[in-house]
Amino acid sequence: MTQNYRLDKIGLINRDKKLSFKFNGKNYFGYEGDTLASALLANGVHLIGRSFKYHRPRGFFGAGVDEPYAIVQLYRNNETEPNVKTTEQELFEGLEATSVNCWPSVNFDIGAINNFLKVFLPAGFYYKTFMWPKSFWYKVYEPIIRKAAGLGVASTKHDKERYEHKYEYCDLLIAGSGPSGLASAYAAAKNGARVILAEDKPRFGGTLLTSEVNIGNQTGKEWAENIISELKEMPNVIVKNRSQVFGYYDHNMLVMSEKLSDHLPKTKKYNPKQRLWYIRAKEVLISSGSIERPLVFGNNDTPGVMLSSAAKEYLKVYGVLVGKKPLIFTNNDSGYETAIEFKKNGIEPVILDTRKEPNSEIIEEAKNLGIQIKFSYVVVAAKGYKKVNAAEIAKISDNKNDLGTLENITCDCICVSGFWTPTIHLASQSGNKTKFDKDIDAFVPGVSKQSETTLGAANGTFTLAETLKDSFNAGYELSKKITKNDNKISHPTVVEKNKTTHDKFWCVPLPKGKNYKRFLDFQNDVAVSDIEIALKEGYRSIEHVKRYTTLGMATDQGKTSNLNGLQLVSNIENKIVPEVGHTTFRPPYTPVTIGAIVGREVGKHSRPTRKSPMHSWHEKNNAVFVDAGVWLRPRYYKIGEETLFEGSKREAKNVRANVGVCDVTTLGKIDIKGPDAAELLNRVYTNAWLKLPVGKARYGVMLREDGIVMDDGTTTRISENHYHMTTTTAQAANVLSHLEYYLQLVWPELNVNVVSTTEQWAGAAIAGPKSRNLLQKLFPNIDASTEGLPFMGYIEADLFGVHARIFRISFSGELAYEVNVESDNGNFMWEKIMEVGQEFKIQPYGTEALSTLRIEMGHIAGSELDGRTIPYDNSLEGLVSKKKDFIGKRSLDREAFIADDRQKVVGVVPIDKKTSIPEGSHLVKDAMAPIPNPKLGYISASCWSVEYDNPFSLAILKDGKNMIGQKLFAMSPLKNKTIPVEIVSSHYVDPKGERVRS
Amino acid sequence: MSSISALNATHSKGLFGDHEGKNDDELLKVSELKDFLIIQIVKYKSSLTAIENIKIDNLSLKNEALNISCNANTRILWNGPNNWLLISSKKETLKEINEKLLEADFAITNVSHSRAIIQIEGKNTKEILKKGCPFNFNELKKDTCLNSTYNGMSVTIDMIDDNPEKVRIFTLRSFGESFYHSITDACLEFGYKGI
Amino acid sequence: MQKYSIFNLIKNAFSGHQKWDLAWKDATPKKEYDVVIIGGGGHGLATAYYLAKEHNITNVAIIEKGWLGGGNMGRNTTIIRSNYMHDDNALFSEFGMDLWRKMSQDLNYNVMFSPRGIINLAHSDAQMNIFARRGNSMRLNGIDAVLLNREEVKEIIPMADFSDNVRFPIFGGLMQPSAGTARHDAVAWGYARQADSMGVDIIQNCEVTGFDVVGGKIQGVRTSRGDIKVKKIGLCVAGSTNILAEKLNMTIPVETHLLQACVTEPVKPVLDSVVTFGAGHFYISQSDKGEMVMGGDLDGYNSYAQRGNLPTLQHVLTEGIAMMPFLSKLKMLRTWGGIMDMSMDGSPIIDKTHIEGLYLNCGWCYGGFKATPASGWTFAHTIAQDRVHKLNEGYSLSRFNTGHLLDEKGLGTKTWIS
Amino acid sequence: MLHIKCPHCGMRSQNEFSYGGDATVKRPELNKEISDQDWDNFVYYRKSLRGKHKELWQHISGCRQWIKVERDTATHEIFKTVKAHEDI
Repeated sequence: MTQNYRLDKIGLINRDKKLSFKFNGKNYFGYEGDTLASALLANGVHLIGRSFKYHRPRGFFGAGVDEPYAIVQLYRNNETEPNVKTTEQELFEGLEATSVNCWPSVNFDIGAINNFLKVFLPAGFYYKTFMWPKSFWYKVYEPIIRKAAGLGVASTKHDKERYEHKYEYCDLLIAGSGPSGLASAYAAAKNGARVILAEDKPRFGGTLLTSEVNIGNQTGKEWAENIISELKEMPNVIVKNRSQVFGYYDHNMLVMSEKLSDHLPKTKKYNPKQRLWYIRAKEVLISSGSIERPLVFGNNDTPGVMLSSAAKEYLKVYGVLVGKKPLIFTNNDSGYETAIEFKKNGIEPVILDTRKEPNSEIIEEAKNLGIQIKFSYVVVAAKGYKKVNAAEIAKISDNKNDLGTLENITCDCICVSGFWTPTIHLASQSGNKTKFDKDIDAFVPGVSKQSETTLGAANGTFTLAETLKDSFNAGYELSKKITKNDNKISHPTVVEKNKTTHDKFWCVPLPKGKNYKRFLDFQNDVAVSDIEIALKEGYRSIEHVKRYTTLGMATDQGKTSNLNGLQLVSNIENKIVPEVGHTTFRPPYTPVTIGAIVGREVGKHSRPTRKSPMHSWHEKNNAVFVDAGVWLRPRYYKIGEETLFEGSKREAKNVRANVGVCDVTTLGKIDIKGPDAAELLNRVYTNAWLKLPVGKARYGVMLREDGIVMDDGTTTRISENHYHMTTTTAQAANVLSHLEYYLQLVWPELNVNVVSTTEQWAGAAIAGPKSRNLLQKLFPNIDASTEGLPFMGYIEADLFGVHARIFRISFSGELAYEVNVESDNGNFMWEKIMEVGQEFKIQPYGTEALSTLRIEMGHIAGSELDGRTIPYDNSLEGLVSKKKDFIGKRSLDREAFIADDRQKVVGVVPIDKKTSIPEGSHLVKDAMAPIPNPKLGYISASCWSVEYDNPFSLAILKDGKNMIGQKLFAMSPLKNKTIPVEIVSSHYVDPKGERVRS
Repeated sequence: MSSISALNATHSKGLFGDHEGKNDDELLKVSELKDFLIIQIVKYKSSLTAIENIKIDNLSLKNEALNISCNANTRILWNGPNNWLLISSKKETLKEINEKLLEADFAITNVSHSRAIIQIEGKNTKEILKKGCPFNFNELKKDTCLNSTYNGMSVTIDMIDDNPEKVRIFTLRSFGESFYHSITDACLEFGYKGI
Repeated sequence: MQKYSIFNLIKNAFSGHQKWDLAWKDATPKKEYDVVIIGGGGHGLATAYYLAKEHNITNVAIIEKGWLGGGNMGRNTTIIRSNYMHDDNALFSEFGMDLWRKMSQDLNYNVMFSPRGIINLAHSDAQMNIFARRGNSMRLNGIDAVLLNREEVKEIIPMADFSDNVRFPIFGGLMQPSAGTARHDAVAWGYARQADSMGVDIIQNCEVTGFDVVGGKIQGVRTSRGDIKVKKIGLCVAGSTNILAEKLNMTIPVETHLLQACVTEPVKPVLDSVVTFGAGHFYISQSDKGEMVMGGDLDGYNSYAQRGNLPTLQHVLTEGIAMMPFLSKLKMLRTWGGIMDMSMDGSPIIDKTHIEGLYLNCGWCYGGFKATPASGWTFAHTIAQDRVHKLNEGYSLSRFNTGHLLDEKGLGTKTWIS
Repeated sequence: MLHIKCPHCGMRSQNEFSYGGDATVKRPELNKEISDQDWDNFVYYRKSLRGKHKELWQHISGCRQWIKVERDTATHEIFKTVKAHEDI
């Protein structure tokens, strides 16, 4: 096998290592160090895909991140990835790729019919049509358009790769390892600064790898290699290749994606595929270079038309000829460098230079080498469909308006150079106010908002000597500012060929009678004519132009098209470019894998899970868990094939009949200490707290300042100045912050410390008529009688050698106690309760049974405290003090809150006593009323009352207090249910609360 | 045994991750620490007591960020203004605290059971921290501490040593299993030994 | 005005598309108008259109500081729905759905309204119940809603995570089949084109610098392009409401916050519905171009920056992958931020103010885009008739004093704090 | 990601903090008569302007102290941070 377009002696690839790969099913080979693009070009493959809209053939345009269209579907290690840039994808053994956006094949693509219809498909055509008949848009037209759109195919398999993050800090972050990056990194590192040098390509050196220059008596490439190896050895320097700094965020935080494994056939086990670096830098040096601008002419999207710098890179880095009969079309000296490289490698290029009589060392050299140069010449159009086979060229008048006679010239590639566009993306993202530099016809960074400096070509400095001088200085000065060191190293001498000015020319006029498409945005098929239409129709702001035509909105985000687009708008609108302004640069500079942004928090670990000390016991005993915030709680303990309904009913019944135990560790616990603790509680809760005796608990409700219930729970006075507060599981963290807010900001005079002790204590609620007997057995030394431990009483005791806190509180409405022990002993406590409880027929119960118990008792919980209810809605009037002030009190007397027909919690029973009412049903007066049917309230919680063996629900009902005894309908249209119901008191079981006090 | 530590069911011993062909000193060592006395000490705003005069286990309370007072048994970590976290392997220290720190001046809260504690040791220890915690560890020295967050979980990090690096990380007990996963998962790349 | 149609498109093709009219004229301010709408976003443009169309008031100017449709109109995630629980929100939005359904024909501009359905995923029975409450309320209000179980969700979005390796399993979801998306820019342009054709002056690059208020009445507005006499002003500047309110010496129960969104590179169609994650803040749809359009939570602090920070997006995308793991391999192409008017109960304000002739339209939080037609329609009514319409009665400014709040999420005054 | 100087702990990343809104709002004193409008202003009404904004943050994964921060809402530049009891 030979590669027709690979040269023997030139390039940085490893010829000792052949790699085989497949493209569109055909086998090829390349070498280690190739990109997929260079390997394909070496094999003479130029047709890669089809464009977005017209399905025109697409080849390669660039050689790196700026590539607008050479993208493929990549297959690697049994996975596939869409829209991979061939110019960035390094070749590996066994790589497979296919074309995107063409069917049935890239060679014969049905979609190319759009190319013939293109006169009917100008910018914005879809806004003007597809409107009739009305329903056809989403039934017929849209599905067709959708199918045609989209590039590659997303795999819907779960991603098995690892992605990681790293937070790093440094003095100087340097983005780009070209001459300015290397020089500034070296100067700063030598001066003791912590430096991170990031390069997005596999090889360091940037343009030094391809330019014929001499630095300190070494070739540019040798100099770069030496600097890099020295930097790599320095402990204060991190050097990273395959690493793209893609975003510049606030407070000098930059984000970089490092590709660790994309160039390998398979990611090494335990290694990440990519790593995202969050880098906080004291100073940022942007040395991201520049991107060559295309020249615009007819059919300039034909495969074989490419950037002149890319052609040079393929030649010098990969030893690949992009063509054997190249035409170089340039408006500046850069094209000559490419031509000279061709010539040196035995290829005869022809140069078309738009300039009249330029002169410089490089032009001289080209002349001396005998290269054919045509001055004042332009390419009018590329010829050929799937590959350039000739060009239509013409002489152009001095004012660049008129073309001479059209001539044909045979060629197999057209290398274009329309001068250079500084890569100002990062600077602009940082808030830098960019300015237009007339000398280079491009924007350059202006005044910095953050600590950032742009150097070299990215700053519009295109000579090496100046670049190195600026960069050595910047590296030294900035590092000196940070490290206070003063080690200055001297600049090396530089030998480079001088260049002359470029021609302010970017678009070839159309010859008379020709209607060539001249493309600006290659992937999205935006041509000069599209911009003209947009402007003609009044879409004048550059943002309107962009949105109307989709200019610059493709996967390359307009890296090669935006500036030419601006030029065009400014020409037509008769404005200067800076008045037109550029569209906003936003991160990411280049697309970033979402997996990398997310990192390790995926799958089961997408959010942490909290577990109680008794979790293992629950697991072993067939608990079915439920998410409560990020906690896992047992919902019921499944016996055999029991359903949730059966299991929870069994558990609830057992509580009512015997005794049950429930893990309540997840309830928030806050330890409150200090001389003003009582006063704090008195201000936070709606009821009175100043007179709670030591050893007693009290139920409390706290509000937000807007009067809405925030949370409820019991608080116990452990000792004179020591309280133990409990909160709901959901609000625990918020309540702590809430207390800290008032203590630190609003009432700093209060001497109180609050600290979360949720995790310190494992909690078990034992409930049921036999709970006292059980308690007495667990704690033989206490007096468990109602006199010894009354309702809302608190004592401390010893549980088989373990210190325990006992609270006589109840959520289930039964006689109940809550036992707390320190968490390490939680499992011990639980096992003891189960062991000793055997004789009382104890069963553990989960949240579902707990819910049943509280509903039939009419105890409110999260579903009634839904962030919209006030205490009155929940029948908590008795807990709202009239005498004292508290948080949120002032809001309670608003008009809507005191309205006579204000909603209230009520009980709801189906008339047939059989049909369960689905939660979320609404209560209406008339089930047959026309829509919209006025809703009086909704079912907040439903259960099967184990006490009465019929369904029972709680509802929040308008004018609830006057509705008891009324007959309404509970409607759930979603479940197609209309249930006649009767409104009853919310306290369905034990309305006087005798059991808890028994 | 009645007492079960936070990571009892979670921590496993042995070699994990990319450990093959690596020397023992190249591997990270991950262990669970338990049975510490952990006391939060907060001086009330109104208290006029001078903390300079107080010594617990011969250690002083210093009101200075990142600061630790420590000896072989006890480490007193600065936890916030007038707020310390005392970690001690000597359970008797609690008695000393209760004697020396008056109830009128200090809120003393025992939180010994409320934390899961992981110790990591080895030359890549800071690399593990950097994978989930946004703090700048480059200049963090031996015997300093901080509160921060690791993959979204609040943590206290205590730099025990810097050669080789050794840290203790405290997180809330209920997060223990998730946190243990987060840390050991970060260690896989380097290979680690659960001890 | 030239009609847009396939015939005209073909006709124009033969003249090289040289004969299309301006979609709208770039007007210069006149000395006096009957009504000035401040804000050339979707709501402002729609208001002007309906003033002309429904109330025959055409001596109207829209004043826009930048370019029209350039605020949140051009930076949203294009979702259209009416899946609200509170009656005021539901009936208002459903009225809007009707306007959406006929908008392309009404405006003679294809806004690509695509009723592909929205699914809110639920991850627990408790959440299913909350959704049932909302869905039943919708149905009783005449809005379509379906409660899906896990299997039914799987049929519609099989690429969501139904595996065992999932933190928050999918229990089911609430779907509004008639909800969907539209091409946001087209909506602005379509309204602009029609308003312009009926005589409304669209004035871009014109900044309001002050107001003339005499005796509690609006007399005029001062702009960077001169003073304008006017008796009625509609303030329609979500994101900048506080800035203009300050010029009027008003304080409004609204804070300004940043919401980010992002898109992936385009891929072939894989997701047909709009889907939201129930265990956090994440929503996604696939545009006709193939891009996955995604958004989530606010950046979490007052901001006018129109640029966000990465940790918020990281957080949002974490939830995205938790919901649909295949997103992991796609690449984020573009991110942007919009500044939101976050009202204190999460619902908007469309009302008169204490200043005669000054009308307020603000507080749209995350939901401004879908409200465009209904907002414009009711605001036009409020301005033209000098009284609120029944549809926007609930959106009164006074509700923050009376307690008649419209808190869909039950988060109270801190909806905007993450 | 913002970088906020906690007046107690030093420079820390934003992920250690939670936001608490406008710092200029003063809660009315307890038991004090105030007008409905003043109360509603306290609960609901905020200036929320472009430019310098005085706001609260809690160093929730740090020292748990509430702090006051002066920040530009357009550029996110932070000018000053002070402790809870200090004026900003």
